Amino acid sequence: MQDSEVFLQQLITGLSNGMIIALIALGYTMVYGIIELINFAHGDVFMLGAFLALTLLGMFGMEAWPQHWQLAGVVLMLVSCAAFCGTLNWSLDRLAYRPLRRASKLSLLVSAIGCSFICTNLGLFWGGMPMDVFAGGVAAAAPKDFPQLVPQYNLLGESAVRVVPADIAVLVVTIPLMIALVYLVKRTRLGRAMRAVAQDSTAAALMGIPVDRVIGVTFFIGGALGGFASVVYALYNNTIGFQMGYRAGMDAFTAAVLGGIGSLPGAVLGGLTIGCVRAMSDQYVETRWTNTIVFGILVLILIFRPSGLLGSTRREKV
Amino acid sequence: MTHHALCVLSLALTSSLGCTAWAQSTESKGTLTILSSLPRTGSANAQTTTIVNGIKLAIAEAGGQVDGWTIAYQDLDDASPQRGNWDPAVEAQNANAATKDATCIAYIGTFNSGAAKVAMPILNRAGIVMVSPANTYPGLTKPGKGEPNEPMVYRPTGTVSYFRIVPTDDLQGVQAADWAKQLGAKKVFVLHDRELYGKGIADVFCDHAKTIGVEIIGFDGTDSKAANYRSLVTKIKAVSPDLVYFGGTTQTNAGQIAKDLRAGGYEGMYMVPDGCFEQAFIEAAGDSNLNGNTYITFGGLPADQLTGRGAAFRDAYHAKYGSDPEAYAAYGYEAARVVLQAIAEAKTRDRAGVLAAVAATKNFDGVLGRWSFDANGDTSSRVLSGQTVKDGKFVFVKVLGG
Amino acid sequence: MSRWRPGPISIIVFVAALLPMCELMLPQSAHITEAVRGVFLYAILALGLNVVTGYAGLLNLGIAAFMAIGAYAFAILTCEIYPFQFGFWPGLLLTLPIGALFGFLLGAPTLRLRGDYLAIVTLGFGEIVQDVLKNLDTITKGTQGINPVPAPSFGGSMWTADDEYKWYYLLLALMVVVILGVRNLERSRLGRAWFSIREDELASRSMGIRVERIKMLAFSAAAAIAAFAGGISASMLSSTGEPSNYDFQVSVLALCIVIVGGIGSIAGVLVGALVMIGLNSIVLVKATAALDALGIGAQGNVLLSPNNWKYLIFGLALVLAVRLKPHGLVPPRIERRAS
Amino acid sequence: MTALRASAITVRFGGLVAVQDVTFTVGEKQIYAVIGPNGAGKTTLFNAMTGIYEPTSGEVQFAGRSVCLTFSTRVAVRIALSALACALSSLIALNVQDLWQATIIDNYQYAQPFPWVESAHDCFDALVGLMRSGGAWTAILGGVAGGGAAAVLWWRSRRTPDLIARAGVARTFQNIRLFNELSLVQNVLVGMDHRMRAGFWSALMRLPRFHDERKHFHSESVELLTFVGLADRADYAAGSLPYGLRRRLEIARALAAKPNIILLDEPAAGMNPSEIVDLMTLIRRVRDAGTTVVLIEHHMRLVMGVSDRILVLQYGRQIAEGTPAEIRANPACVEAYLGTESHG
Repeated sequence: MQDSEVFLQQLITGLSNGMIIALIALGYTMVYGIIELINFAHGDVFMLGAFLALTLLGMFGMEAWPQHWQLAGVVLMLVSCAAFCGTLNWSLDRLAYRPLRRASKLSLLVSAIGCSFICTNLGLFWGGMPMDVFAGGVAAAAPKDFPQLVPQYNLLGESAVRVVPADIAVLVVTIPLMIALVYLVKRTRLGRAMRAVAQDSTAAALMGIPVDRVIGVTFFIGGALGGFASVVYALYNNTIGFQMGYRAGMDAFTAAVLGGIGSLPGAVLGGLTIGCVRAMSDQYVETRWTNTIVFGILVLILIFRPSGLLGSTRREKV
Repeated sequence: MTHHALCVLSLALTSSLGCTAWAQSTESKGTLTILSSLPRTGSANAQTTTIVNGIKLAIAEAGGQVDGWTIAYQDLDDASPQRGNWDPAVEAQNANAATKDATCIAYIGTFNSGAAKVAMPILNRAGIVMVSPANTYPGLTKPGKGEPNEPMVYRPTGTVSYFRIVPTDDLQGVQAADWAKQLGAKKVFVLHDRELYGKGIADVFCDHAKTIGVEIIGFDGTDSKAANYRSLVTKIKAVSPDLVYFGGTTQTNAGQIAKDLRAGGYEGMYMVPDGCFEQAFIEAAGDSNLNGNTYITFGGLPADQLTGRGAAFRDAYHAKYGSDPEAYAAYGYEAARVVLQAIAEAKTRDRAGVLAAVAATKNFDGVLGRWSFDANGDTSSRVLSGQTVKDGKFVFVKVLGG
Repeated sequence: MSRWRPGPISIIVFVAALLPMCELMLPQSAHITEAVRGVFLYAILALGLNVVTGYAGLLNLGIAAFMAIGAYAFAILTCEIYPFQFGFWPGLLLTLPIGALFGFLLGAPTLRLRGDYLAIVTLGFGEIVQDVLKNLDTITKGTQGINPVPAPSFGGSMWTADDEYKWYYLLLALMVVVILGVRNLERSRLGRAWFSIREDELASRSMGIRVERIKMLAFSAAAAIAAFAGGISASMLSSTGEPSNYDFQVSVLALCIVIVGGIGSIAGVLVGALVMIGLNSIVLVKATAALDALGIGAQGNVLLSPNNWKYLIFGLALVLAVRLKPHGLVPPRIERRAS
Repeated sequence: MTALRASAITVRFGGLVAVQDVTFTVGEKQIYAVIGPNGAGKTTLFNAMTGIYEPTSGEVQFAGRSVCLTFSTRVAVRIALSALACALSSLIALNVQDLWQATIIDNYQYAQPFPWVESAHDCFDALVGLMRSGGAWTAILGGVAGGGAAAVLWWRSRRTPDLIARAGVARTFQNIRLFNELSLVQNVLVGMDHRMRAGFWSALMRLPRFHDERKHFHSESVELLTFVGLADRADYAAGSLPYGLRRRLEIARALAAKPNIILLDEPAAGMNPSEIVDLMTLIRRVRDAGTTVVLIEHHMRLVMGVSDRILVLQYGRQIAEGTPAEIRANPACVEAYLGTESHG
């Protein structure tokens, strides 16, 4: 491979990975935007979504389905995982966060951490269930193979640069979702209610907006995005495990902050940036320094733009 | 507020005291306890479960008794939930618990060499024999291989009380490099997971490969929590090696690396050490990604090559747990059997007696072959085997070294 | 000054001091002093975190990194495979300025950041420190860990793990020293300034408080205390362990101790440490052993092994704790006496 | 003698001009009022004066000097030092393994005495070697970054609220900003903070100095609370005070700094007529104690009753300035503002 091809390849890899991170980060940033909670459980909700996808796949034996049926299967997974993760996230809000609305932000954070532990443990149990796809449930903690529903051939034929259908699949799922999300927040009644609650929940309540319901819906949408992301992640990486929520969550959180927490385009930009920085650092520095470089760049950017790349510097009213 | 503090305090204390009292109420005079200390919470749970299975099988085969003495077994966790990994404080706590438990005569563990460093001096002072089914860091037993103060620093009393039934990194890494050369690899890209085990074995592999004329064209540490390694694979592909060696385990994502190597269009060979010699590795990697060009080294003979003692073990394990024993199951089983045999042969049924008997183990007829402990506490077994993967199964290729 | 009444802190310390003596009357298997040492250690760590998060209101998700720095600095300064070999006490004292220095290095460029932006930077710092400790293996021995780390020696020979009561009282004493130091700072001009920036940064700035400097002091003090805890832990275990022993989970645990205990309250930290560590290393461990002894924990089924429930129980405990006591088990009292 | 001189202050937020070209002078021990309709830019003017916003142009002088750090040798030395430190640390950080190898590992034999002097030599040699082999660029880059960062930090902190507060300018806020979780005494003590001298170590070690200072300031803060009539609640949390009393506490907190000038932002908002009378007395007493008072107020009776001079703002521009009598007679003011007097 020539140098330019290597660079191009890394860019493609970085963007694909970045898209997935961005999709998870959107869930973070929405929840943060509305109640200023770093939802630590988000990554684990995402992880449980991936387990559901694998369970569905095994239950219906999708691996054996013909090609275009598999496509329908993927759509089924996307829809049910989104619904599942959305509901799960909504119930977490209902059970663990809503009672703490009036308490300090830090109590809320601890509650989220607790939920994250619980979800991790549920993932361990799920992985240990005696099911064909889970290898008889012998090794609950082992990473699970997620069968390749998306083929691996190179779309560019014999070119040294590889673009595999999975890369395209990431785009096909992610971009419409992002557009739909931006439309939802900017153009609909619900979106306006969300923005109102985010700005000032007391005032919004006085204006007759059902604040708790709007927050619940936001959690649902954030979780649903995580559900979509979990299927995309599983299709792209072909491995899931009960501890994958931590790293995915951390990357997404970093992306959300990098882009300016609370900003939807910021989360996407942050995700893409992190994906590309990771790829370039793997190529041109050393993999073992990649994390250090990602966080180093995060600190650098925050020094110059303390509210992230696209975050608005909300001036404090004095 | 004072009341709250006190309430909580007394609650915590009473409940914990209650629990302990209850835990130990079944003790009797004729009981000898074997403790194992392995990370049972978190990511290593998969391997340690098979180790514990192996230990339990060995004890069950002995009927839970040796020469009239009841053998009790306790499965301690050296991981804590908040760390999700082995925790030095918990390991120290386990080792101290062992020293205080008067019936404890043997300690099977640890899984991580780092944990062994914590437990070894404590157990050595108490004179409890420690048999590890998984530690491969050479410095724990071999002078001159690790830091200058090793291994004496682990033996404050001067006697050897730590034994291991697995070949150390410096054996396996060397054999792996030799094998790679035999397989025709001229240019090798070496990866490691930056853990003690993986990095150690990859370092040895590298050093030996260089001396036998295999070119190392890349050396890098991976991030075991990464979602995928596609960009790393691009980097590897750009320098087109014949073989990629990964020092690491299933837990540190050996399967994902295999997957991404294939997904990235790499068509060369892939070699991993015994940390991946388990069905979970094939499951994690997906067998189509491993077929034919993946090579695994292992510090013993695989289950299907075993004869005699080993074959019996394989059948018994299969009957009890419904699957073939994996690498760590064999290691755990072997460790427990060494201890049980030592108890049987010990002159006195106390710590010193069992320790002496373990140290005197010679020509042990085990599932890993016939071997003895040397003066450092290492197995004399030099038998390593190499396998490959075909259709979702490990297939024995050859005996390495020997 | 009103008549001195024993507050929750002194009661806890007093009970802790008596514990080993009571314990001697109980059977061996019921002994818990060793696990209680862990409570003291985490209490020290959480006291440090309490300074920065509880007093100054800066969310720090990377306190474990400073613990790692302290442990490694202490080990490099004292271990026999390095040339420095300062001995226990000088080494332990040096962890304080070293921790403070790293706190300064992290704080200097980032303290202008607001709330959760600072949180992610500290979280990232936690990851960076682990990575650097792993990668600089010529210095830190990578994942091998550094050992043996010396223990204190009073007069005679060096202590070993067998001297458990000596260790117990040493840790208790160090914890009391840290409590006194933190309390002295809390009830001073500096503590007041910390509270004021937690309450309203702009107002305190308009009152002439040099916010950057005050925050920096909070950051450095917390880092110093955490590094101190790291040094103690390395000495107690005689090894630094590996860098991933100081990962995010430890930071989270310390944070949970501070918040569940009662943010900004020293007594709260002590109770929080007791509850959290007590749950993890006493109750769960002993319960697992008990179940194991009863033969529960059978093969195969993941649900039957008590170990597999630990995360769930820990998580539930966190959720319930903040649900039932949103302000912590022992919330700080607003000073009603003269300060 | 002027206590405050604002010359041609302009504050712009993006395209919006909040304050344009406002110039006024406040004499010592005057009570000076700034009035104008809502949104006239009064609070913005206050914020610009106290350093919360940076004025787009114009200058504010307190007691004849502008409170702004000037570039001095000390600043230069500080920047140079941080550049040097960054240069050195970036050089070391990027090559720490090699340096360690050369200094420690190559010289230390296990259980042998360590040759300190030789090692120091080796370390120095290794550093020199690094500088020769391209490390100089690292150092220069690090130095530039460090020096630049220090310079930027200094530039940003030239005129911050704390600096202005320390120069003797205290203020209150339109939307009360007390430290709700602190007691009244502590709130006042925060205001006194910059007059205290006992530092970190004397607090940590409880040196005699700490105790002396604590006693002194504590009694002073109780005095101050007595002055504003809150002494009986001294140990209550500020958050528990009723609204009207919070304003007083804010004034007490501002006075605690012993300021030369105190800026009061709508001190009478939400007060009933009798409280306003009390407030007028209080303001006069503050002035009589030697402090210049600048206040923003809508309440015309109060403004006209206590002020020596009045500044009128509308849409960010200054439309009149003068004594209460002059303002009352000014048709522009009457049209712009006083015509709506009934609402005050």
